[in-house]
Amino acid sequence: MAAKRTEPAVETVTVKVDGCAVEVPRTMPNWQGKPEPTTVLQACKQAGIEIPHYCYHPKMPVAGNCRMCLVHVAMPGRPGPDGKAPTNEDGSPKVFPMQLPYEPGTPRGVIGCATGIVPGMEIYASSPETKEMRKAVLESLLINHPLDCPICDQAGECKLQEYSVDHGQPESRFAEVKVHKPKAVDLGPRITLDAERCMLCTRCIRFTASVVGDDALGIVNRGSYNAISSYPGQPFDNNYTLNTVDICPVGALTSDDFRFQMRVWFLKETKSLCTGCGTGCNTVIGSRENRMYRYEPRQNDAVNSCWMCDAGRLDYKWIGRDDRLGKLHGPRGNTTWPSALREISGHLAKAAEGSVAIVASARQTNEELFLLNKLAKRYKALTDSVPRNGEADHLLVAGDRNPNTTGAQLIGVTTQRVGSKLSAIVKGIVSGKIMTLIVYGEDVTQHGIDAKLLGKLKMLIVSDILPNATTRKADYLLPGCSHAEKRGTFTNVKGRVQKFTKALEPSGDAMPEWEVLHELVHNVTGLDGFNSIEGLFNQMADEVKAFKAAGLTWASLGDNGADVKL
Amino acid sequence: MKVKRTELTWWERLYLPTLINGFKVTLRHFFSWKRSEVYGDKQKEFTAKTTMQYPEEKWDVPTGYRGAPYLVKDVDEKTKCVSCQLCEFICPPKAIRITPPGDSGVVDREGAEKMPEEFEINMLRCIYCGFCQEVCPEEAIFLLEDYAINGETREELIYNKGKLLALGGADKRAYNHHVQCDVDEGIKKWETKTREAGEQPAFH
Amino acid sequence: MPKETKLVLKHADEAGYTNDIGCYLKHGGYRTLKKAFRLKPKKVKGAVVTPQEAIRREVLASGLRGRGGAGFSCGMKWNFVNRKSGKPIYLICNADESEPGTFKDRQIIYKDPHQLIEGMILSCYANDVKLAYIYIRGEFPEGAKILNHAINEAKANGFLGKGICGTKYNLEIHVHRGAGAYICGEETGLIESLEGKRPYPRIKPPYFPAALGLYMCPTIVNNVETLCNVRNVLAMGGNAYAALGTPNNTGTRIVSLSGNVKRPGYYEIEVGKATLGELIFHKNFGHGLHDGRKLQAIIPGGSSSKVFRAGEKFDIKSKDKRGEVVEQKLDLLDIPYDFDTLMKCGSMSGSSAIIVLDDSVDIIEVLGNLSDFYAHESCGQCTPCREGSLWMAKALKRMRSGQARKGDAGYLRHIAHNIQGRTVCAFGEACSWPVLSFVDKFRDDFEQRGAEDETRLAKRGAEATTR
Amino acid sequence: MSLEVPKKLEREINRLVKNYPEKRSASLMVLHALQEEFGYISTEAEEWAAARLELKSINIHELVTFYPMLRQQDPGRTVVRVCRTLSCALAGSAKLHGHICKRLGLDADAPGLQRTKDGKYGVEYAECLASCGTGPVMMCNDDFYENVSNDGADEILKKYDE
Repeated sequence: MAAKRTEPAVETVTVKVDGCAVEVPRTMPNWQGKPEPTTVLQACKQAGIEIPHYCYHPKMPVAGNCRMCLVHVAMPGRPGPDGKAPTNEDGSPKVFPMQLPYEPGTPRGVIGCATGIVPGMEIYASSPETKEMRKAVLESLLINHPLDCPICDQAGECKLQEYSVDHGQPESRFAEVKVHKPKAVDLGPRITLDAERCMLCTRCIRFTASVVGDDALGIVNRGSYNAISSYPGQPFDNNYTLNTVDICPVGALTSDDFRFQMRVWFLKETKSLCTGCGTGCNTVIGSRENRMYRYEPRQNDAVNSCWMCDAGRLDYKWIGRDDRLGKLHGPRGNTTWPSALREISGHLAKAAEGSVAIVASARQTNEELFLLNKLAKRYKALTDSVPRNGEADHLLVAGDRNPNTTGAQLIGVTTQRVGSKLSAIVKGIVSGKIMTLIVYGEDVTQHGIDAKLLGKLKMLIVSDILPNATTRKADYLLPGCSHAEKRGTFTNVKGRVQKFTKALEPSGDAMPEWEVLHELVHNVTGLDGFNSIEGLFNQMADEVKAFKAAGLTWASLGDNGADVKL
Repeated sequence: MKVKRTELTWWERLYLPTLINGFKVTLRHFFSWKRSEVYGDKQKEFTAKTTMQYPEEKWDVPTGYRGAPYLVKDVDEKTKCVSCQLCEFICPPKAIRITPPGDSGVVDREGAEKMPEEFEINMLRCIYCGFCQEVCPEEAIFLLEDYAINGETREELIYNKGKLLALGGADKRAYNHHVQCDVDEGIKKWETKTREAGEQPAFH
Repeated sequence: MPKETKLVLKHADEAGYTNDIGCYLKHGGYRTLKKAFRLKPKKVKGAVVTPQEAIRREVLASGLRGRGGAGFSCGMKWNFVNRKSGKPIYLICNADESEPGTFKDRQIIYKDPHQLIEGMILSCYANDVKLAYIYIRGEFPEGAKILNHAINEAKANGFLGKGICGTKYNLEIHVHRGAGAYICGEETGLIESLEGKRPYPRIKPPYFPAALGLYMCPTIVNNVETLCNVRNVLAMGGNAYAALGTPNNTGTRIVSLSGNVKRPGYYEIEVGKATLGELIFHKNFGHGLHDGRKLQAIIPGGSSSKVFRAGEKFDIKSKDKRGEVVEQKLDLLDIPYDFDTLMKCGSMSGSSAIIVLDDSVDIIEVLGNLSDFYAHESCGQCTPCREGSLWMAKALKRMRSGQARKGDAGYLRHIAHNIQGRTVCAFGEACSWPVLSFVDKFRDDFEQRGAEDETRLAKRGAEATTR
Repeated sequence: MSLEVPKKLEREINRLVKNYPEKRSASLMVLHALQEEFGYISTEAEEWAAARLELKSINIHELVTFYPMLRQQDPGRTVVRVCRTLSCALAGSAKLHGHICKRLGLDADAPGLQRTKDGKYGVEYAECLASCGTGPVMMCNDDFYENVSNDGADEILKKYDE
C-alpha cells in the first residue's frame, strides 16, 4: 500500500470505540498546546461520541475529580514470556475488560479525560457498565444539590440538568438530610457564589490560577463540606472573573450583572464581536425582544480561546441607553432619510476638492471606513481617526482600545500614527479652506476641534449613536447603529478580519451607517456599489491591497475570521 | 381536495323546522320535572325550575374546574412564585408576562432568593389551558374558580402581581395538595431549609 | 507452636533499651550501613553491578512486600523509579499511620527510631536519593521530636549529612508533620501535602510517584516498617530474609491486635506462620476473648479490609511447590495470616491490624463508627467518595437512632457500590468495603433492625393518629 | 493588623523553610510552629504565613480549614482529644469522653470542639490516635495517655488544672 502523502505523517493509533475501529493521532495538544498522548475522551470525540464530563476543559489542566467521564474499557493483553500478545481462538488479539482488583467480575472504569489510549484498546463508551457508572456519579452529585433550578440562572444551560436527562436516573434513593452550604455568597464585585449548587469540579480555581495567574480561589473545609471560597476579606476581583461563570458547569457561580435578569431559554444567541479593544474577542450576544442581556465569549483559538475580559463583557449597556440618538435631524429639525440624503448629496455635489474633511472612527466597520474613504478620494479630503489607548495585559486586553484601528489603517482612512492629521484639519477649518466636515462616531470637541471651531464650518454632518458636544453642533445628525444592530467586519490588532451579525433592531430612525454611506457615495461619485453587506465586503476585499493579498471573501471569513498580513 | 356540498331542499332552506325543533327542546326543559345535576344544591328547594337567576345566584363550581389562573400565597401569606418564568415559556397564547427581579431578588421573606418584580396575565388572551399550573415547580399558580372575567377596558384585564396575589390568596387547594401528598413540610419549604442548615454539625 | 519472631522489634521492648544512638550502636546499629558503604562495584556476567544496584537486587530477592497496606513488592517499586529523567529522586517515609486498628509504626518510631533512620539511609543510598522526608502524622508530636533527635544524633555520628561514612554520598532527612488527615497516608495525597497543598490524591495515570512524584520528580514512598525491614534484609541477606515466612509472603510482620481480646497488642510474626485463630486465641498472642463471650466477627487488616463473620469457611486454590493447583477448605480461624491467603478469602491483610468483635457488640454500631471515620476523613476531591462517604454515615446514623428501614441493607449496598472503583484513590474502596462486607455478611442483622424499627414507628404513628 | 512574630520563632521558621526545595512545602510546618506560639492560627497568622512563603492567603486558608489539628479559633489552653474510632470505642471511649465533659461542665453530645467558659480546656473527639491496643486513649495537648479509665482521666486532668 503505497499511499501518497502530501502532509507530514501523523502517527496514529487504532482503537475501538463501541465496536468501531477509529484511527486517531497518537498525541494531541494539551491545554497549553503541547503534544500529549491522546486521551480516551479525545479519541471518542474523534469517533463522534461525546463522553459527558464536568471538570475536564480543553483549555485547562486536567483534574480528573468529577468522575463523570468514567468509561469502561478493555486493554490488550501484555505480551507473555514468548513475546506474543495473547490472542483469541480465531487469532485476533485478546482484550481484557478492566475489572476491580479484589473483586474480579466487577467492571472498573477509567476516567476518559486523563487516560491515554493504547493501541488495540477497546472503549465501551455506551455499554451498560459505562452507563451504570454515569448514573452512580450523577446520583452522588445530586444528593446534596439543592435542586433550586427554578431560581437558578444556569437552568437551561446547566450540564447537571443536561446530563441528568441524558445519563441520570429519574429517582434518587437519598433519604437523609442534605448538606447545607452558604448561599448567595458575594465572592467578588461581579460574582455570586452558591456553594450548595457547586459540584467542586475546580474549573474556576484552575482557570484563575493557571490561565489568569491570579490564585485567588480555593476549597475550604473537608469532605462533603468542601466549598469554593476566596480568602475572607479578599474579593475575587481580576479582569477575568466572569469567565468562571461561563465555565462553571452548574449555577454555583453566577454573574451579578445577569443575575435574575432573564431565563436563558428566552435568549436569542447572535454571533458577534467585542468592541472593547483591538483584540476583537468573539462573542455571543444574548438578547430577547430587542433587549440585550449579556455577552458570552465564543471560542476562537486564533483570538480569544474561550475567554473574554470582564471589562469587555460588561461593555454593552450603552447599546440600550435611554438617551440613544433616535431622531434624524436636519438643519430645519426632524427630517426623513430620503430628504436628508437628497439634501446632503446635493450639498456635497457642489463642494470643491479639498473643502471637505472627514473624521472617521476606528470603532466603525471596515465597510463603513471603505465607503468613507471613497468619499474622501472624491474630494481629496483630509481623513483621520482618533486614537484610544490603554494598558495591555498578559492575556487578552490590547493596548489599542479601538476595535478597528488596523482596518482604518489598511483601508487608508488613517495612517500608522492615528490622529496625526487632526491638526491639519484644524488648520484647514481655521483658514476657512475646509468648509464641510463629516464626523463619524467621534466627539471631535474632545480631540482639538472645539465647538467654536465647528461653528466656523458651513456644513457639519455627524453620525453617532450617543449624544455629545459634536452631535449638538451638527447640521445633519444621522443616528447610527451599534455593532449589535448591524452587520460588518472589524480587523483586529493582529490583522484578523472577523465578522459580526445583527442581534437587535435599531431604534427610531437609526440606520446602519454603511447603508447611508453607500447611498451617499452612489449619489456623489456615481459609483454603483453593492447594496448587500456581502457584496460590499467582497468589493472592498478586491480593492484594499492587504485584503486582496489574503484572498478574503465574505464567505471565507466564516465564523472565526481570517488573517491578513500587516 | 374539493368536497361537494349537498344541496339543501327549499324546505330545509326555510329553516323553520330547525327553529321549531330548537324551541321544542327549550320547552321540554321548561316543563321538565327533572332537576339538572349541574346546579346541584342550589336547586334543592325547587321542584321544577331549572333556570338559575345568574348573577344573583351562582352555581357550585365543580372540582377540577379550570377558571382564571391566579397566584397563590403560602401559609404565611407570602409569595410562592419565584419568577422562574416557566409559565411564561409554556403559555400557548403568551398571556403571561413576568418581569424578573434582577440582582436584588425582590423577596418578601428570609431565606428566599428570588421573586417576580412584576407578574402580568392578560386575561383576554388566557385560554384556561392550565399549562401554567402544571408546569409551575413551586405550585404558585392555580387555575381557580373564577369564570366571569370582565372589564371595561383592555388594560383593566391585564392583571398585575398585586391583583393576582390578592385574588389567589392563601389558597386552600394549594394547601390541600400538600397535605394530601403528605408533604406538609413542603409548604414551609424555606423554614425547613433554614432549620436543617442550623442543625447541621459544623465541620471539625 | 506459634510464637513471635522478632526482627524489627527485636530490641524495642527489651528492658533498658532506649531510643538514643548509643544504645542502638551497642546493639549492632549502623553496622549494616557501614557494610553497605564498603561495597564496591562488582562484575557479574560481564556487566558492572554498582553497590546501589547490588542493594536493590538484594531487596528484590528478599521478596519484601510493602507493609503499608497494599502489600506491593518493595524491590519492584524501586525498579519502577525513573532513573533516567535527570531529575532528583526523592524518598518519603510514610509514617502517617492512621488506619484504625494499626499501631505498629508508633512502636518503631518511639522505641527504635534509629532502625528506621538506618533503613532509610540504606534505601536512599540504593536509589541515589539526596533528600528524604519522614511524613509523620500530626498526632505523634513526641514521635516527631524523637525522630528529629535521632536524625541529629545520626548526623553527629556521620551517618547523615555530607560525606556519609567517609564516602562522597550526601543525604538529608527531614521530618514533616501532618495535621490530622487520614488521606495523607495515600502516597500521592501525602506528596501533595508535603508540597504544601491540600492532600488531594493525584490521578494515576499519569501521576505515578515513580515518575512524577514530589515536585514532579521520581519519588519512592515506603512505609516505616518496610524501611526498617530493608535494613534487616541487608543485615541478614536477601535470601535469608526470604527464608522467613512463606513463599511470596516473606519476612516478619508486626500484627496489631485490638478489640475484644484479653491481651490486645502488637506481635511480630513470620508472615503466614500464625493463623488468625492463633493470633486471637493463643496464649502467646491475644489470649482469647473475654470470658463468656463468643466471636462475632474479625476485621483482619485494618478497618478498610472486608470483615469476616465468625464461622465462615473458604474454598481457596493455591499452587504448591511444584506449581500444581491445590484446593483447600479453610475455616476462618485457620487462615494463615499472610498477604495472599487473606486476599483469596476475599479480604486483605492491609496494614496487618486485626480488630476482634465479640458477640457483645452491635454490628450496626461498629459499621456506623467506621463510616463516621471515613466520612470525616474523606478529602472531598472526587465526587463518589465525597458525597457517598457522608451519605453512608448519615444512613447509618439514622439506623443507629432507631429509624432503620427494611430496605436499608440494599440501600447501603447501593451507596457503597456507587463508590468503589470510581474514585481517584483507594479511599473509595477503603470506605465502601467495610459497608459492603458488613451488609453482605450480616444482612440478617440489618434487616431485622429495619423490620423492628418500622414496626415500632408504624405503631407509634398509629397511636398518634388515634389519639 | 499584622502579626508580631518573635525573633526566635522567625529564626525557627527560616530554618524550617530551608528544609524544602520549594517554599510552599513548608506550609504545614510553619503553621504548626505558629500554632504552637499563638495557640491557634488567626487570620493575621494565615496572612503572615502566606507572605512568608510567597503564597496567596487562600493557599494557607485551604490548609487551615482542611486539617482538624490546625485551629482557627482558640481551642482552650489544654486540648483534650479522645479517640472515638472503633477499637477505642469498643474499649469505652464514649464513656470516657462523657465523663470528661461532665467533669468540665460541657455538653458531650454537641458536635465539634467544646470549650470551657474559662478557656482552660477544649474537649473533642479525635479520629484514630493509633494506639488501638491500649484503648481508650486520649491526648492532652502533646501528651499521650493510654488505657484511660474515668478515675485516670481525673488524675490526668488535675495535672493541667493549674
